[in-house]
Amino acid sequence: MKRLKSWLPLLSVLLAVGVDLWLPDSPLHTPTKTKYFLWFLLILGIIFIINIIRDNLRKTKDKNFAKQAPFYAVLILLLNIFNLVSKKYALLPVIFFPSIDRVFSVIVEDSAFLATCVFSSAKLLFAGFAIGVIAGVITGIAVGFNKVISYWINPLVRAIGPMPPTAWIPIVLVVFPTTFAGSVFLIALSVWFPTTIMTAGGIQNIPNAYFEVASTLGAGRYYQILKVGIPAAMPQMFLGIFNGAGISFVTLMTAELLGVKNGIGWYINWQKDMMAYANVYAGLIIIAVSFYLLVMLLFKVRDRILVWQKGVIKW
Amino acid sequence: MKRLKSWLPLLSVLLAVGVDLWLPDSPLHTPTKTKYFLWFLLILGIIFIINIIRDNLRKTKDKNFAKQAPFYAVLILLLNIFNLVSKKYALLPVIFFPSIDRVFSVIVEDSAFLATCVFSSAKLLFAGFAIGVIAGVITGIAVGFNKVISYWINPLVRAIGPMPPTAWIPIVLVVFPTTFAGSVFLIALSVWFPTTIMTAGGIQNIPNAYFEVASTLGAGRYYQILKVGIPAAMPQMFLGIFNGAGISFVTLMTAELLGVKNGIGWYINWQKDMMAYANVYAGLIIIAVSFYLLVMLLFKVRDRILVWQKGVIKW
Amino acid sequence: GQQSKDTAAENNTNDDNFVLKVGYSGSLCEAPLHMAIEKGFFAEEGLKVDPIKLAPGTAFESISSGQTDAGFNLMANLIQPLSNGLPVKLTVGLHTGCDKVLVPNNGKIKSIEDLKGKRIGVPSLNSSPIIFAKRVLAAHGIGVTEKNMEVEFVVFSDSELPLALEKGAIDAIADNDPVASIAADKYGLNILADSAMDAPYKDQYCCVAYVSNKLLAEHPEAAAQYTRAMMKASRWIQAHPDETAKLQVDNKYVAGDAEKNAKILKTFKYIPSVQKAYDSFTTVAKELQDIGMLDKSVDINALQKNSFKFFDDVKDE
Amino acid sequence: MVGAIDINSVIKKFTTDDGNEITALDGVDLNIKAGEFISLIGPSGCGKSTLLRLIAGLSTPTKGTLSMDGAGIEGTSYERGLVFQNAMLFPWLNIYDNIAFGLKARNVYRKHKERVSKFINMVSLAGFEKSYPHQLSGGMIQRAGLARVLINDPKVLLLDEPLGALDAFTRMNLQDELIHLWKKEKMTMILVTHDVDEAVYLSSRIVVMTPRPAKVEKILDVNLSYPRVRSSSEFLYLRTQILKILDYAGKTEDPGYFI
Amino acid sequence: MVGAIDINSVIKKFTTDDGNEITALDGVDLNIKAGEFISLIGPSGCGKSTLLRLIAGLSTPTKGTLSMDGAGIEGTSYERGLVFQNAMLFPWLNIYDNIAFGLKARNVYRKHKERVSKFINMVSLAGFEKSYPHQLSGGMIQRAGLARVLINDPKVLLLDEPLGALDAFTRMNLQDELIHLWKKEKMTMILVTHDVDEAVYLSSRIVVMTPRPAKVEKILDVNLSYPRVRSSSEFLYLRTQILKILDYAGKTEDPGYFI
Ligand SMILES: Nc1ncnc2c1ncn2[C@@H]1O[C@H](COP(=O)(O)OP(=O)(O)OP(=O)(O)O)[C@@H](O)[C@H]1O
Ligand SMILES: Nc1ncnc2c1ncn2[C@@H]1O[C@H](COP(=O)(O)OP(=O)(O)OP(=O)(O)O)[C@@H](O)[C@H]1O
Ligand SMILES: [Mg+2]
Ligand SMILES: [Mg+2]
Repeated sequence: MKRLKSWLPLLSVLLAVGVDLWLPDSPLHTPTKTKYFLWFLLILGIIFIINIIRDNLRKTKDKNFAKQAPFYAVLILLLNIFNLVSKKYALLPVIFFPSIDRVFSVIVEDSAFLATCVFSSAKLLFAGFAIGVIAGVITGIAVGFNKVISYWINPLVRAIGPMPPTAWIPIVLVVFPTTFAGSVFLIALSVWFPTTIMTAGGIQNIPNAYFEVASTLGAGRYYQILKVGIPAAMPQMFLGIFNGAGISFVTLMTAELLGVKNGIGWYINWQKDMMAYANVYAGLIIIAVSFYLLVMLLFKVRDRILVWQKGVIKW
Repeated sequence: MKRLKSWLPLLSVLLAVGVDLWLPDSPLHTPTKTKYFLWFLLILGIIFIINIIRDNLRKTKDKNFAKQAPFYAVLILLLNIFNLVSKKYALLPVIFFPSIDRVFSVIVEDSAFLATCVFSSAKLLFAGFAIGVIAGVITGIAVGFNKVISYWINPLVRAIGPMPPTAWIPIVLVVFPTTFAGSVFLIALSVWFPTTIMTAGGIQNIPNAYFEVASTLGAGRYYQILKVGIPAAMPQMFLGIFNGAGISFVTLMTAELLGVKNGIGWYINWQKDMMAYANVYAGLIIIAVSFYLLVMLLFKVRDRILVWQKGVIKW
Repeated sequence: GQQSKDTAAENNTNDDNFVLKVGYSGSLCEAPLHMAIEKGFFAEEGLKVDPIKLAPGTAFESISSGQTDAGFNLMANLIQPLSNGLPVKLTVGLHTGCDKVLVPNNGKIKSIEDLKGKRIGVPSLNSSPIIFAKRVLAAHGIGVTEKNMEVEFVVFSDSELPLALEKGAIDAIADNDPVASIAADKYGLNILADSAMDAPYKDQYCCVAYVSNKLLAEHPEAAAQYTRAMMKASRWIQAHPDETAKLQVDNKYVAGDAEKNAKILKTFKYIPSVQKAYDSFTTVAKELQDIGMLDKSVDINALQKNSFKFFDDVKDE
Repeated sequence: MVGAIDINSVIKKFTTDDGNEITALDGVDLNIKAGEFISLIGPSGCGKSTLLRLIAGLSTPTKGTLSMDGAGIEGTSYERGLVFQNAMLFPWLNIYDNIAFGLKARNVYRKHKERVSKFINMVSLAGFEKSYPHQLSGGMIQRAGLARVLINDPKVLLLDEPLGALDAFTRMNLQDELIHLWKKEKMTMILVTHDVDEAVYLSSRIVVMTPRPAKVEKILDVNLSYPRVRSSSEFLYLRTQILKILDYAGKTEDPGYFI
Repeated sequence: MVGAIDINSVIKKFTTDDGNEITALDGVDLNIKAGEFISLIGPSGCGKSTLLRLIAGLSTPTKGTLSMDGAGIEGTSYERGLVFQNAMLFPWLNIYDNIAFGLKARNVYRKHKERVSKFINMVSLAGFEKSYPHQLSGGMIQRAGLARVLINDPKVLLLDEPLGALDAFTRMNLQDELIHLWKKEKMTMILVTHDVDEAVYLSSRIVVMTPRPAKVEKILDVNLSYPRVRSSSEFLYLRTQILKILDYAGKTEDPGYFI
């Protein structure tokens, strides 16, 4: 059974190759010079074969690849179907739904420029995300532990929560010395909101008994916050950070309206104005992949910190 | 002490009235026909006096108004300061930071039109929010309980999480029969993401022992989900819904880019194009107030459902 | 304000119930569309319309997906999307003017030449203001191509450009009305270049009316009626700028002050022309190629032919 | 009569997070006849709770088999009720709803509604129906946990130190109730306890287990008639005998209690 | 010698969510001399844990005062260590870190590092240093909870049924350890227990409480020398006497244990 599963992605690849090779293209789509989708399938096929071999050599119980196989198979099947309805039969409006070949050709041919875009965005995103998480955790802890602080901060959280990032732009332009700082602020703010809510909520949900135990053991207020409050609220904090990670990418699009010279959000906005949707999708794919990598990294960090958690949150 | 506290807001009002009456206006600001800020302060003053009297008559321990008094006092002080730096001394760029009088004059004089905008937005928001919450809770439960579903849904969550709402516009335009449905979809999607994460996370954090107890007591899978999983994950679900509420308001701005004829997000976008920032702020104030009301409603619902929770999350 | 009285409706519409969905964005120069509704030019043609206010940046998406049937936009904005397959046809040019290059009035930048090495804020990287700015710069010998870029273009959202200028994040603005005029007015900015005033731009068509390919296929007569009504409205505006500005503000098509708007409107020339628009297209497209904003491989003549629709009964006067 | 449990060479191993293996049960053989009252006694951490969980169907043995009335145990059933070592009341339900949970889950609440107040009274929690668990004392929680399982009228009742947190008086009362119940309902009872008196007072057989990894050390028959007299010489003799075995059993693995 | 506790007419009331008032303690008077070993015995839910929490400084009385060595009790102190009824180990710390918590919190971990393994051995948890609480049995958790408090070397040790979940053998061992510790460290011990034998075996005075609302029913002096013999006649006499008082005490509020 597991053995069979491993072969599914390869099957799906072959099917996709067959469809792309033998069905005629719709004349509505501008053809690309190189058949990038075929190349992509070829590379995937090779990767899959290597993995099947590795899984079989391993001889241990956890066949990693077999586990992920159905997912890859369906993913490629979906690409295949999309290829059919776009490049092959043009069932969807051609301008909005370019062929996979076109999207990949953008990624490959524009790769140098896209790389600089990704690099600028990464700087922005990293700075904003880091500041937002740190500020959010600190505010969350303060709000969670201190009634006075929570009295003053809660209305702020409620007022800022629903504000669209674009609403901040005039203030940001006035307050911040550079537009880079302004963009960073916008991203940080969007991350700050969920991180604060979740951290504060997590702390207020900690059974009081843990603090009581700590205090009878001689822990001062400060030590209790550090060694009881924070570890106990950690799972919640991570949920807030995950939420914030998603939102930071969304906000990137707005943050890059603030006089940046390049960046992936800026690229997408620009290409969208020109109705160059192949480029827009290329940008979105890059965003999705970066987000995936960021989430994987966060998972690693979380799994290391939360070893004590048995039924760990997984999404 | 408490008695004294109650008088703070009134003091702050008087100070603001004094400033507005006796300091000369900057010539850079276009004056409004009616001094709306003064009227606003007058009304607030009356409300505060009524509350002070009510608090004193009540004779019980919980003097509600005294509790909220410092907050109101500071809020009015901030408005007063803003009035100083804008209308009185024009220290901030006039076009981007209009006087409070102007903003209030928009709210009063455009009230009929703003009301229709609020009404359309409310329809959109309500539909989107309701659908998003229901879908999010259902997906969250499915992901939380079912490994197979979580295997297929998780990658979807991770792919959708970072997508800016604008990226969906072409798909929405093609797929949905009406733009209203499309806008609702955008809002629902943005609410769906945090609700799903939080619900699934909440369920996976439930101590397994509760399910074991239920199953030895004869509860079937379905009953366990309904009567153990959902109530135990309820606090987390509410956190997700609170997050979603914030995001739904932000997404409203994008959702109302989709060929709607009015709406508060649409209004803000439009007035911003015209550089009518007084109107933009009027719109934002309406958004903030609506969000506050929604959050209060959610709190009421939550407090009713989560009576069993002692250290309830409050933000 | 949708017209309901069907006066001369019987003309020759094959489908009496057809309602044309027209997208508009609420900018000042869109006046022909607003006036065609308010002054009954659509009704005169027997055309029922449903005006749809579009948010920034969604005009092309809407018409491509059939949410709207017809629209109104800057010609320079349309050329790249057309080369990317935007399924619309231009039908007539409506007016000239409306792009400006603005600098602070502190006198450090006095001429176009002074812009060399400076940062210029634009609302988007492919709309008419940047194209106009690049054309002007190129004409003054400042490099604006990918390989030889002697200025820096940075994007800010339209309405925040003046603030960015004031805060020194940029040194100049290239933008169109109404933001350009409002900013110039409020901040007393100097206008370095104005497509409504300076030759040769003042004779080139700025805004054009267009219809979707779908409309042309299904209701060609409605497309012609739309075009004719827009032309009539355009001529009427040229004669009545003050009344136009007042109607626009009163009926909430645009924000602002009627008097000031009228002053701006008067700088545009509302002389509709099919032929001149057709001719402008090649000029603008060629310049776009020269300044590196349109792919060199695009065959401009083919694009031009493919992008226009001439109606037999729509003629320049 | 139903409720016989057969445990055949059951081995249960756990893997800790750092990869070590812990053998909790190392070949347990035990045949319990329907309607017996069995007590399990053994050192802390030897594997008693683990064994009860296996019988309840909450976990599966690493090796060996468990069966009830001849049919292999697969999953849980309300017919094998388990009173947990730490009650585990649902914090989101009040005491009434906690106790009524089993009836509602099995969809027989309407028919047996009156049982709820009967069992609330039995564990002496009348007046606390609307209280939430966090408002009760440790002993009250334990009693509610007991009532919650008893209400289901199980065929086999698994009790993991259910009376440990109770005062002597309540404890003796509930011991008598258990015997009453056992006789009336003819159910099989398997009780984990640390109180040797309790074991002798209640059970028909006492199973003494070795320290971890647990095996059955010795099985003692208690051939005394009910109600038993705690001060009778047979009672005291059995009591001493078990304490001796335990002492011995405890010493097989040197516990090292030094300060 | 330090560690005297004075409790003067202490009343403690709780308000439930639906507004009802529950009187847990209704005028408790008790003077505990430094270095005494006091046991509290009383019906389940009468208010024993509530009293310990007041002494620990975890809550404040509705009326009355509590003081230690003449100074009013305000807030907690590691000098009054409390072993909770349900251990409450920190789930995010392993056993070693749980037990070392007090030392680290008081910033003396470096100086007294060796105490950690000493106490781990004392409660016989060697080998489980790296395990997390959810991997331990109920009794092991309880033992870890005990070690976690003892490591702090408190002046007053408050014990809320610390040995309830332990097997007879471990239990007796730990009882001896407690006496050893009490004699060596000369600390005041206040033990809540349901085991009358335990109370008699350990304490210098036994306080019997009435059912809720709790008052002091009777205080008995145990004038036996250590080590005590569980089968001596004085021992058994005291035991029976207390059981009688409890029986009586239990019946003042009709418990109504019917099935
Ligand atoms: N937070 C609370 N809210 C309301 N009532 C409470 C609360 N805590 C305790 N009580 C009530 O106070 C009474 C005494 O509780 P306490 O925990 O002190 O009893 P106890 O003597 O320790 O009982 P046990 O031996 O069962 O542990 C009980 O009736 C309980 O319901
Ligand atoms: N989930 C688990 N992971 C790892 N080890 C476990 C797990 N559950 C139990 N153990 C180990 O199995 C052994 C037996 O545990 P069990 O809870 O059955 O003991 P017990 O006899 O009930 O003890 P007590 O009388 O103290 O409750 C212990 O050493 C414990 O550490
Ligand atoms: Mg156990
Ligand atoms: Mg207690």
